[in-house]
Amino acid sequence: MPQDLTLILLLSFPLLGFAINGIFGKQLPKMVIGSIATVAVFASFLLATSLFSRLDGTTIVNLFNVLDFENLQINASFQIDALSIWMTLIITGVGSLIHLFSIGYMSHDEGFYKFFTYLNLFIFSMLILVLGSNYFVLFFGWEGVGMCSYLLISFHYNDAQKGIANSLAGRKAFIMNRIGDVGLLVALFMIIGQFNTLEYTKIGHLIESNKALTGGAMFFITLSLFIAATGKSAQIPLFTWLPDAMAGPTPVSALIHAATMVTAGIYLTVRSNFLFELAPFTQNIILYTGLATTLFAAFMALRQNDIKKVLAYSTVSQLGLMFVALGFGAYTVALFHVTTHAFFKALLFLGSGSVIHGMHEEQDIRKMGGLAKLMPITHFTFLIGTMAISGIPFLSGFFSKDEIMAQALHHNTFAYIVLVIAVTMTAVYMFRLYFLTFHGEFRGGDQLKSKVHESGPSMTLPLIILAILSIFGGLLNLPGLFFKNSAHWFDHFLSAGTFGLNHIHPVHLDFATSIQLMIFASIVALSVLIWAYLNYVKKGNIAKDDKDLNGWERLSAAKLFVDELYNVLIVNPILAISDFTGKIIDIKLLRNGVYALADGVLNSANISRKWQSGFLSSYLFWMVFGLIIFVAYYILKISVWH
Amino acid sequence: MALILLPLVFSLIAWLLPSAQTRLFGLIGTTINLFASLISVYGFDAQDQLFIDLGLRYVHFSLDSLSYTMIILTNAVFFMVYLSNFKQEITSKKRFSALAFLMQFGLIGVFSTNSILGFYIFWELTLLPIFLILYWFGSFEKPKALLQFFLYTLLGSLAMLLSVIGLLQLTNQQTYEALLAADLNAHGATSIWLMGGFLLAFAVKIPLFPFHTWQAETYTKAPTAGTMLLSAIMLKMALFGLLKWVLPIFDGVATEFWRWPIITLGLIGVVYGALIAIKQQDLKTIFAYASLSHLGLIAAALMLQNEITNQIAIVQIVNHSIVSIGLFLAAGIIESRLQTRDITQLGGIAKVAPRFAFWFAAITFVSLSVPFTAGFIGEFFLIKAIFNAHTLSGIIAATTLIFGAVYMLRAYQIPMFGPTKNSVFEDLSWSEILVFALLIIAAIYLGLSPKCLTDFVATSINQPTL
Amino acid sequence: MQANMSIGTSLDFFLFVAIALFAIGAIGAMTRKNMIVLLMCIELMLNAVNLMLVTFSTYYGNGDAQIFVFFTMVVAAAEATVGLSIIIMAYRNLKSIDIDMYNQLKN
Amino acid sequence: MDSIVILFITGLLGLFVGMRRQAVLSLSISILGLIFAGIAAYFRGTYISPLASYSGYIPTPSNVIILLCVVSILAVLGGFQRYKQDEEHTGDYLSLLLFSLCGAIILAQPNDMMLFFIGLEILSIPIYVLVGIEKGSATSAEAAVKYFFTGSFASAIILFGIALLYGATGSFQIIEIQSNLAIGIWQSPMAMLGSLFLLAGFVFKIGAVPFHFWGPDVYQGASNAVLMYMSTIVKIAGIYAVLNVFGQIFRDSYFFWIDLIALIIVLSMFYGYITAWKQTSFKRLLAYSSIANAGLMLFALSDILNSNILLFVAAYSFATIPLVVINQLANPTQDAIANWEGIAWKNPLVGVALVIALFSLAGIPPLAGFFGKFSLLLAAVPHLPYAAILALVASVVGVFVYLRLLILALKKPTVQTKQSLSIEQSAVLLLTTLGSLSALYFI
Repeated sequence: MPQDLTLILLLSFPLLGFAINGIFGKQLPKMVIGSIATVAVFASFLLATSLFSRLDGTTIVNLFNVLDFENLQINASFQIDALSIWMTLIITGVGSLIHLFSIGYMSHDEGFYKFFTYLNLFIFSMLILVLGSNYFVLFFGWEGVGMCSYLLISFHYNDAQKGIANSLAGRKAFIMNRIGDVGLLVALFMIIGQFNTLEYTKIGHLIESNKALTGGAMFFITLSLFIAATGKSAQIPLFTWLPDAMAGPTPVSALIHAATMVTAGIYLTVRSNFLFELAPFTQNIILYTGLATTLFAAFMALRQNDIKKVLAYSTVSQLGLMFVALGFGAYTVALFHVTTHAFFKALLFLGSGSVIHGMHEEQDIRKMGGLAKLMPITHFTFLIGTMAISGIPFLSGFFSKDEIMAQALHHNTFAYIVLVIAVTMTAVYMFRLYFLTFHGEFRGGDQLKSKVHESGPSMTLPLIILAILSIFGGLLNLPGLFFKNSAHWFDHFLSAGTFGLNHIHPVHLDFATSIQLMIFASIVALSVLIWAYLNYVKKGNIAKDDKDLNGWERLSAAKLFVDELYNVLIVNPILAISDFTGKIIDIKLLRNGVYALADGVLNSANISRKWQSGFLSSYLFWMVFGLIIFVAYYILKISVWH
Repeated sequence: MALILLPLVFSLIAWLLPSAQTRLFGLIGTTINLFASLISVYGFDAQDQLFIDLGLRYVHFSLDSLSYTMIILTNAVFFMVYLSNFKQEITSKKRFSALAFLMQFGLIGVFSTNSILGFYIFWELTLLPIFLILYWFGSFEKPKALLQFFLYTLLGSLAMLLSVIGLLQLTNQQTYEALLAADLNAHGATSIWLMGGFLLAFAVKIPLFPFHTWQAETYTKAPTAGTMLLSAIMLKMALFGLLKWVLPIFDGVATEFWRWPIITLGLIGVVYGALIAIKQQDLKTIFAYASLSHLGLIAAALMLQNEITNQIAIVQIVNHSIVSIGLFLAAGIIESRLQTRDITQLGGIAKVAPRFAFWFAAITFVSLSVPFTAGFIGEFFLIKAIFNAHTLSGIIAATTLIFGAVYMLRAYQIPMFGPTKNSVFEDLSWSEILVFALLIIAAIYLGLSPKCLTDFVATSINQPTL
Repeated sequence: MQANMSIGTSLDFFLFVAIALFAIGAIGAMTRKNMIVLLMCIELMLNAVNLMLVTFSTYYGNGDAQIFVFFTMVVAAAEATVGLSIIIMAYRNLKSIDIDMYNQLKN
Repeated sequence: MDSIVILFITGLLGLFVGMRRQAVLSLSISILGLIFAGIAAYFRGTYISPLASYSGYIPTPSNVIILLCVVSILAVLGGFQRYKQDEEHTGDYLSLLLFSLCGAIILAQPNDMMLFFIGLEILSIPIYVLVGIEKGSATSAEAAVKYFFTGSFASAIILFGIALLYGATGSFQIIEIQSNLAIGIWQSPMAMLGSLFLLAGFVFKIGAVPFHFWGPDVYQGASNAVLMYMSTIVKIAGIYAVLNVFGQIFRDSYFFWIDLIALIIVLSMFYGYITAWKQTSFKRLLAYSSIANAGLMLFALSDILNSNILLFVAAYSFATIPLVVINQLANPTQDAIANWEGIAWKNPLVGVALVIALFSLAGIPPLAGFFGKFSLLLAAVPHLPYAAILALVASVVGVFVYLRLLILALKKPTVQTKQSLSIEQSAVLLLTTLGSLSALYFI
């Protein structure tokens, strides 16, 4: 099967699923709906693997021409190269697992068919995003996934008490993404202004051909691109929507807000690496934004008690980590972490989903505990996920994180220190979460305890697969000290197959330094593990109530008051201005001004009508007066004349 | 010929027909008009230009691809209006049908006339029916609100009349081609004033920032059908006039003089309308200010006289017609079912009317110009044009994306998802669903291949690229 | 237009008299309240003009002004008849010929 | 000339036939006379007026007469309902009407000041009488009194102006006066004063500020039937007199008086339209709107050659007469705008005619009123640009006046009451409406 046909099929399967479920979903039984959606995604996964196996260089597939002006051509065309296909693999692979999971998870929901319709639509938009061969198509997907995420976050809109809150969370996400989109829009305009094209490869060649163009223009372009990235990938300052987005069903959080959509920002940056390479200053901005995000998010996660909130903040923090890598120009490293993160974060979210499902929609870890015995598979997989993310040696997270640390150590010691702190915090809150959830006494009350159950196979199977991936994901990109010849496979794979990256190679530390690094990291992680075990299991500490939190804890629990800050600084002023313009300027000033003018003119009739007194003699008098005026005019005119 | 005169004939028929058949006749008539225009455009080559002479001294007609586009838009809008209001009692009134057809006649005249006076005549001709429609079927407590609409429109029209007279005196020409040939730059200041007259008329109709206050009030008081007609097609007359007549004719000194003032007003409108819409409570008011915001953008972009931008502006004009029909239809549906448009009185409709919730959401996203809809193409390129002309203005214009999301989602979520206030809500009827479906299909088609439209109008938009 | 010198310089006096008469008539028309008097005042104005016309006609030495005078007299007579009849009708209605009584028609 | 004769003879005939006390008979006779007069004028279309040799002369002598006849026919038909009420006088009224029409025709086409003055009086005196035909009513009498005294006062002024002109130029022949003035005499005080006095008289006749006072009162006092006639014919004849006499004679002193004209125009339009807003009586409202329209007509003076005054006055008459006819239906006894409420719903023809007439008066295209205004302004803008702008601003107010009337008349009544039209009334409404609608084809 030729590549272009494969690609078209790959794109059309999710669309097909979307169409079928959207139109006939009401009539179909749930089993059919679920399997249609899952099969659709899985089919594209298989097609993606076939493309992956036949991958050579960059292939462009042009579908049709959207707009055609003499100085600007815009095509709906797609690009097959290592980067796009790798992203496709992640999206469809993890995606199909999550679809499978959702069949069980959503089984009691009346919006079942709608859920899968949206999910397929999302997969489709996401594929458009990563497969597009130019920024315009990418923008299509970019906004499309935003829309889907809105729909899915506010999915439970008719929930009795949380309904409006859910849809407001969706709105918040949409608006914040829109802010990012404006950044992307501006970037696109400037790119068109600079290069008169939006095709990645063309732009890349143009840049290659004349190295001259750098500096200001590039800085602004990349900056706007990065603003867009902060919107989608929940970086400071636009990260507050992601925790709220947990209002959506848990599979959604797993798919959109952990594995795929939020990594679009990283994808965008990697895709435009040739631009960023010309704008070192932007890279610094990225670096420090990433650092700040990863640090603060990790801190906020420390004292969250909602199982999903913890994971959400950890996602923000991990994304920050990736941006740090991007800041160092280590694109493949960032993508490596994207991959492993997709595995273990999806695993964690699904695990939490399984927990929530078993706990009958209870999300507060203060009500949990001792679930290890009640849901063993969930417990075991969750443990793997936790260890992976907190960098326990030889699990996937360990390697990917270690690469980033290595970059930091090589370029910028300060960054390294910050990262160490952040990573430590990650381990802390993750183990806190794990132990509080699965060990100790069950705190949810007996009648709930009796109802807690392990989830069915359709939910546990994806957990197991993801757990395996989280364990062995690191093998993709083993550092040099393991068997030399095929080390850093992932780096080479991407660099070889992606435009621009073949010029840029992440540094690989020498043997001694990297082994020291790994040992240090392992020590940190393991010590945290032990400390957490002693603290939460042996001592049996449990999460405190909000009232008896001490200073820093309260700060962490209150998320550093960022939302409140935004409300005071941005939201309320805008609302006030809106009120003012709407009520004062528009109504009072303009509209009533018009009325006043009209009335003024028309009411002058009351004066003018007095002239008509009704007395004949006055009429005659005025006629004579008129004559006198005429004569006066005559005299005046003559005097002017001469 | 028949294309132009059919609506007039139908108007007379509708007047003479007994009221019983009016409703059906209206639908049939608009359908016939629509198909007539489609058929005649089928045999029309975008390159050439049809001249039609009715033997009048001051009024000539000529059809080029731009006129055709607008005429088809007009007929489609009227068809939609009839279809969507088919169940409302307004369409059963013979007065309404007669006036609507008369208005259609006027609009088609505006879009197809070839003489400047003819443009003015038809422009004014559309005023008479809309006035009567607003008066008879609107809910104006005091004539003041109705007269405000007229005060504005008349001031604008008379300014335009002065300019028309001045133009005729200055050039002794009245046909479009001759006026294009005439060089007005020689007259310097005079041409600036003449253009000002036209611009005033257009600024009232579009509307631009300080002249917009009639809009919200009229929209809210007007019957839904009237609001649709106003916002979906009447306002477009001004944009059409700007694009077809004023900018090409006054190309040069006058345009240079007015370009940035108008763009500024347009952009003020963009932000101002959006800001106000955020806190409004009446659905129709929100949509009114939204259209203030959207049309300001189009007007601003048109002033740039950029060929690409003009072609895209057509796409955006069509898109705005689609959006405004859809949104006002939704508002009308809510009003006709619940007798209120105040979103603080609404909530939880989505539970009882899932179909309505879906279609309303769809049209909302179209108005948010998400990808795969015409609005996406439109806003993308219009903002791009402004951005290229002046960076800061472009960024200001781009804020419409953000604010748009804010107020549109608010307008959608509170009635649909809010705490349940309305437990009974009769779901959509077939005609309403049909309208929504047609609108969405059109929007998506244009969003995926705007090419078909831009290429079609490209030939009749011959303006120097800035 | 050769001037007839027979009355040459004294032309002005005639004109002054005529204009004075006209002014008197006008002022009277403005000030007096009795309709009959009003009618007389207007007749006075007309006749002032007649005097003026005659003066000019002798000044220019051509007669058509004098013919005009006859027309004016006829017209004046016609006006007088109509005017008197109107006054009578008005008197029938309001039993008064005081012009100030007639001010029902006003804003 | 011969149409005058026809009319005069018909008038005399009408007086005798009037003895027979058969309203319809007198009506048909006078209508026939009018038609014949019109036809005669039509066939005399080639008739060269002694003025015709002059550049700047309006080369449409016969059209004016035809228009006058047509408008009189409409007025007679529209007012017949009233005339036939007192059988014994129907003939007299119609004859008076015809006689004054003779005056109007003379006034529109004089070549001699004597003739002009005679025409003026022949036009006015019968109308003095007609205004007072409501013998019973005090207001009618008052109107007659006011019209008579102001009118004769004005004719005295005109006469004075004529005398002064004669003094300056030594002739009554318009041609001679003009040629004499042309060689510079026009700068002599006597000639200038003469021109101003003459102008005053004209302004009085067409009823523009500041000589408008008779208008509202007389209109209100006069019965609708007479109003139809006087509000149109007097204006038409008046404005033609202005153009053919004043405009011709003082062509060379154009720049002397044109500013004064501009002032009069602007004042009349603003005063007329603004004052009309607060009126409660339809006739008064019509009077004030006619004041404004008189101002508008004067634009023709700014460029006599190119301005199509005929179209304007025709449109004006075709819009005014149906409105007065409708007022007859709305206000059979008293006279209040309030009674217009819902009148449009009483009868479809009335509704259509009313809408068309009002929008035509308001100058909304494509109705005749718009083209009248348009053609005037088209010619006037180069000469009086600022006056034109102000005039348009004023006409916005005017539109509001008419819209207020329209809104009232279109208000849907709770109980539908039908009102039947007499045959001649419906004929008038139909003809005028068609006239206003078909303007697009006549320009």
